[in-house]
Amino acid sequence: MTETLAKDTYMTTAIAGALRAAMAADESVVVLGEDVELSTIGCTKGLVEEFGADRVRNSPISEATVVGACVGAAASGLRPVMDLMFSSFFYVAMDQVANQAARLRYMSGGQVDLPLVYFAGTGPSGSAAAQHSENPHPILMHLAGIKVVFPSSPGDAAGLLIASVEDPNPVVFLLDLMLAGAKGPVPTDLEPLPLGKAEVKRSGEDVTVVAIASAAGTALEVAAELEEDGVSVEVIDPRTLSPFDWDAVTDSVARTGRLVVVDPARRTCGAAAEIIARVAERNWADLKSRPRRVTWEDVPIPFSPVLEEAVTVRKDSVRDAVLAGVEEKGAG
Amino acid sequence: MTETLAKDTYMTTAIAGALRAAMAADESVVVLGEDVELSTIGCTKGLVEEFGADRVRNSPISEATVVGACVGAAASGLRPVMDLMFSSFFYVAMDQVANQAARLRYMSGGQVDLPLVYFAGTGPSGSAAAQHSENPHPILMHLAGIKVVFPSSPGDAAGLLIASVEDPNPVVFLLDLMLAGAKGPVPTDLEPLPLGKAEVKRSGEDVTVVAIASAAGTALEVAAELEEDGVSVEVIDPRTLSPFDWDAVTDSVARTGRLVVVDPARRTCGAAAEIIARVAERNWADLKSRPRRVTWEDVPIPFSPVLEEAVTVRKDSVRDAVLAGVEEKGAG
Amino acid sequence: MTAADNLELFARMARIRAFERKVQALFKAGTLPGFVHLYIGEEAVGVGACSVLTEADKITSTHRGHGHLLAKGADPKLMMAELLGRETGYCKGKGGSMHIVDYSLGILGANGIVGGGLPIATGSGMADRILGRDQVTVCFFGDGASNQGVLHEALNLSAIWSLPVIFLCENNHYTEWMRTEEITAGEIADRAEAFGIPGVQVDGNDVLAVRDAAAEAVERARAGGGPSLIEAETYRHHGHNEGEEVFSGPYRPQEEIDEWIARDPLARFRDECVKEGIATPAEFEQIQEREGDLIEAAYRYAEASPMPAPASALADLYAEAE
Amino acid sequence: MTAADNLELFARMARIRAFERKVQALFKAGTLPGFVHLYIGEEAVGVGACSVLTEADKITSTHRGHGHLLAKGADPKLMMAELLGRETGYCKGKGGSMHIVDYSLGILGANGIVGGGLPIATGSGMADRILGRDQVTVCFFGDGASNQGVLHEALNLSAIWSLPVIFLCENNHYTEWMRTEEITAGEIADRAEAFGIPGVQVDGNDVLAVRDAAAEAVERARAGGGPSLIEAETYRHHGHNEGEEVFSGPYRPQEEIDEWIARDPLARFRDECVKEGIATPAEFEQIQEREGDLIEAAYRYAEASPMPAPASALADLYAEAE
Ligand SMILES: Cc1ncc(C[n+]2csc(CCOP(=O)(O)OP(=O)(O)O)c2C)c(N)n1
Ligand SMILES: Cc1ncc(C[n+]2csc(CCOP(=O)(O)OP(=O)(O)O)c2C)c(N)n1
Ligand SMILES: [Mg+2]
Ligand SMILES: [Mg+2]
Repeated sequence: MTETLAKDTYMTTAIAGALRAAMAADESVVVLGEDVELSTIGCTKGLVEEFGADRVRNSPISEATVVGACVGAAASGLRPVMDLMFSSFFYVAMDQVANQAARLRYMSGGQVDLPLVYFAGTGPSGSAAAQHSENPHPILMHLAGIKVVFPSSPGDAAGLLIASVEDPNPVVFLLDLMLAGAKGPVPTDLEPLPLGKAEVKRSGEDVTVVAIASAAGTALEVAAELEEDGVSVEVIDPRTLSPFDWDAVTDSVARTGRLVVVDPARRTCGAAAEIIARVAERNWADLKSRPRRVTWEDVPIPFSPVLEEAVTVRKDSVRDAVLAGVEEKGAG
Repeated sequence: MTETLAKDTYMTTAIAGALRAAMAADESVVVLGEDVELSTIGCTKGLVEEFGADRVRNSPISEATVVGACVGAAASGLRPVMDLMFSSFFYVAMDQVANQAARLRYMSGGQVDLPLVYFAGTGPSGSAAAQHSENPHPILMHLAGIKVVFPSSPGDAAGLLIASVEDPNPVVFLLDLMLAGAKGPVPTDLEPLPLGKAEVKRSGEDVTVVAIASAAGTALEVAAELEEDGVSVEVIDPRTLSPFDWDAVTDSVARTGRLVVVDPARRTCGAAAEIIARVAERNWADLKSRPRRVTWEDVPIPFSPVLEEAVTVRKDSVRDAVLAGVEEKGAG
Repeated sequence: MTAADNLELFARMARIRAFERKVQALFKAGTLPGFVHLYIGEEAVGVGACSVLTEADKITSTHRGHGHLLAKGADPKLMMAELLGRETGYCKGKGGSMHIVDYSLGILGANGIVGGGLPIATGSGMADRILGRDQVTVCFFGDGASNQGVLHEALNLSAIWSLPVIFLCENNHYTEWMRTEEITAGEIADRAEAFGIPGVQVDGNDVLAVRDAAAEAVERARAGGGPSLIEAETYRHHGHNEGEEVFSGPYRPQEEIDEWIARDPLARFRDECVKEGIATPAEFEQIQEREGDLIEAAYRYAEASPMPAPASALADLYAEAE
Repeated sequence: MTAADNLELFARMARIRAFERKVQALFKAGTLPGFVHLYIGEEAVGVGACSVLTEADKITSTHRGHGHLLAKGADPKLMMAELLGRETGYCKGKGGSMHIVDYSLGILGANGIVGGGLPIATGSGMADRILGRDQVTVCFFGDGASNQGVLHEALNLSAIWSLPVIFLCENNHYTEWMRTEEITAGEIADRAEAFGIPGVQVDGNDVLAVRDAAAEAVERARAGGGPSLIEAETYRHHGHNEGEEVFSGPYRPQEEIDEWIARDPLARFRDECVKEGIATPAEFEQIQEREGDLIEAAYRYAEASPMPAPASALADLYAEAE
């Protein structure tokens, strides 16, 4: 294993570093999007100075066509990385994501590889309100044909971004904006982390908590607190949602017999629903209590801080769900 | 109750009749979309002759703007009904659906009603392939802010369409293209059927099958066959997916203790996942065997008939799932 | 135009300026949730255009919407309360800076999606046309938004249906931190021509010039003559959003900024009015003071208002059927 | 243009005609899955344009794509097998009529989404430009597609980046069953102007006229002169899709149909060639026969091919990383 670049690397810096490494390693990698030269989020900062205006290009506000252009470019020998800035803007370009990027390889009978990455900041970032706070991963998971990466730490983000750029398929890489200011260790010598591999962020015996992106940190805090109460919580971070590491979840629930899913997305037809359905299919006999989920409420993200907090994932809800699962008598 | 208009009314005719009734009842109802004058699916046929070109207007292929124009028009006193033809085209207009139609009322603090209906044929219709065969209901359910109607019979379609046009909220009304040629009774005196009310299409004791749109017919066939084998199947058709009649499902599973969901959509983060997650939350103690789902495979819909059949909902899969549920020993 | 009309135009610009200065101060003090895009420097566009509208006429606005809303008559108290996330705000705290609406004043909404208002304005015009009303809709959008495909679609739809919509492009030359001309082919006003729509360029820092162009377009629209495109050249004195410097660094030449500040729409209009004897400098100062007081009162109102109850987050998604 | 060049143009048009006639017969016989949009009457556009392309050049196509594909060199056997849903088809039966691609020939795909190819062609041009290749991309789209916003965006992007893309609008005057002029403001070719892109109209039933216009645009693109828009006026002899009559009834004046059939691109080009002594009527008949045989052979190949294994439906979604 490699030594760490720094113990305290920001998530955005880690991603920028990974992107720089990917561009240096492969000339066909290009970066485009609105303001990628100066970089609003910081993940493409400095790239134009290093790699030139041909490979790093500011694009107009034309998301549908730029997203679709990545498909045409990927089919023609480039490896585009497009920064969509906020994931809410995927909706503007959804046809080119859903009907084109996610379909062309399959519809062609596998004739073409489409190595491209759509990068976006995502989720609430503090009163950005409904049109700048979506988490689109459940929709992207449902589409099929697009890989979805949604990491929880700078180290994971860096390794997964390298792998995303190297992957021959369309990948949506999401940066949870709640983590934009988070820090963590990143290896100096960046290596790809495989897509489709979950990580057990904390081992435990009593209950499995599957927690996505920023929810992983919340789950870890809850786990640490509950240890003092004698509850042993295992925290699994899927890291990539498509492909999904179902075995990691199944194996864990087979041991713990209990499941709580923490998904920063609206409830209905979200990732938590899917994880619960799979566990019901695979781990029926293992389950000692009903599976539970902690998600956003089924409303748009409101503006006012008190309202935003009310509808998103709160630590106390996670704690309550874990305790309820542990305390519930086996049934079913 | 009213007498039936005809025992044998086509689904498309029923919808056309309901639309005609809605337009006659309220002058502010207008119909727009590509080819609504001649009507490719048949649901808007004859309307222009009856109501004139002001209220029935062919629109250019500009889905994003026409979908968005419905929002502006609904906020300004019209009740637009837009025909999108194939639901795959929602992706082209997704920003105006997801970021505007589904959000404006909430973001405004409830200042405005947006009485509008987006109508579309949906799902496979026989080798229409990946870009004309989507079923978008799981995505729409996840969005929140849009009601989703997806009926399984001409009578339900007619009553639910009346209610959709009368509803003060954005409604997506989906016509399962597998049912375009289906017939059934429709009351002469059309009355609205409430949105958010499921119907028990067949009562049974051993297992609850929740089956959406054309899958309801498949489930009823399976139920009839299994009766001979001594298995009593209850078939619930949700009819509207948002709002969803959770109580109808909960009550049924409380009696039968078994659940099979048949959802004509890709598996991951689909409606079936949500229904299973809710039942796990609400009916844990009732469940005698693991809940099961029969869905499409997680791939785009392929063209060739043999492939299309292989990835969509088949009767034998429904039958197998029901039997597996009944035969499985209680556990969990 | 009476003297009073002129002073009214100035007063409205002064109100916007005072509102935005207050918002800026609040942002700096860290007491404002979210992020804000200020309209300072562009006041003449919103005020000039809205000055020829009736209360029944409608507008759609943008992420940089405070000025449009105030120009159309929105209540600063309710706006400020919304910006502070209060229960008494226009949207009960659910919308915030980018989502303020007031349907009673024909304000169909600010919009966080660039270009998002173009289809909505088109539909508003469609309703007016079908219902036989003589209202018009002004659709504000930016130079950056002019590269969204919905502009093309909205122009086409408005043209074929002869809709009473005025597409008003505020060309402040920047799309966030990008010079718009580097990502935009040709002149924006020219994009109307292929659709048979009149397109004009106007000095967006000259409130009377904007007013005149808008008046012509509005008159045409009311008379059934269909849509128009107006491109108003202007400049934002501030950043794209407050606080951007930390990330963007400087990206506009200082001379450019200075040049445009020298053409400040308020100072310029005041000076012209003074020159023409419409009012004295002191009278203008009084107006500015009055508007400043109004905004301070709005702030006090907002500040004293309660935060919404957390449970209210679950309300307002759907309207109840009658 | 040698005589052989002329005959080659004719032969390719004849191949398309024969292919489409066969498809029509199969549809009528009920042996074709799904629905099809025939290119009969429009052959001169695809053939004229593709005749100036190299194999390395690329095209994007539409729902009415058979003609474009054959013009670019696609194998009728693999196309026919795809239309019949066979394992040996271009897409192993996964794509069908609207989704045929052949990347080895630069055919980036038919497309079931109207306007779907516009962004893809733009990206193809972007890749060529960045990678310094002198390839060009021809983006076929319909008059109906000209009202999609992505046209506006693609024109702008291609213009600012000077991309080697030729936007070729096949104006057959109908958008499904709607007369396009009733839903379209102005002339389509004029939509290029505001972006500083040359836009021309050309007789789409004259294969040499299309070829000339395409040659000029291709030359400009290869030389780094950026994009062009060509609007080719033509007509589809058949319905929007086969079998439409049942639903649509007649919606085009019979005189209009007759007029355009009298301008059939094949007969017209043949007659001109005969008049100029390039070949005899008998030679043209031979070509048509040869191409007809080729299509019959393609059909036999397709017919004899097996259906794909059901389990293959689960393959090909993702590429394996090396
Ligand atoms: C669809 C979409 N894409 C990108 C953004 C991010 N964004 C917000 S404002 C802006 C620039 C808009 O420029 P312009 O239209 O000129 O308006 P200005 O800010 O100059 O007033 C961008 C890119 C957005 N909000 N929506
Ligand atoms: C986004 C989208 N909207 C609508 C359709 C349905 N549709 C298929 S072809 C067509 C008409 C296309 O007209 P045009 O571009 O002129 O092509 P033509 O059929 O005349 O060749 C329509 C509306 C579609 N396939 N995709
Ligand atoms: Mg601007
Ligand atoms: Mg056409």
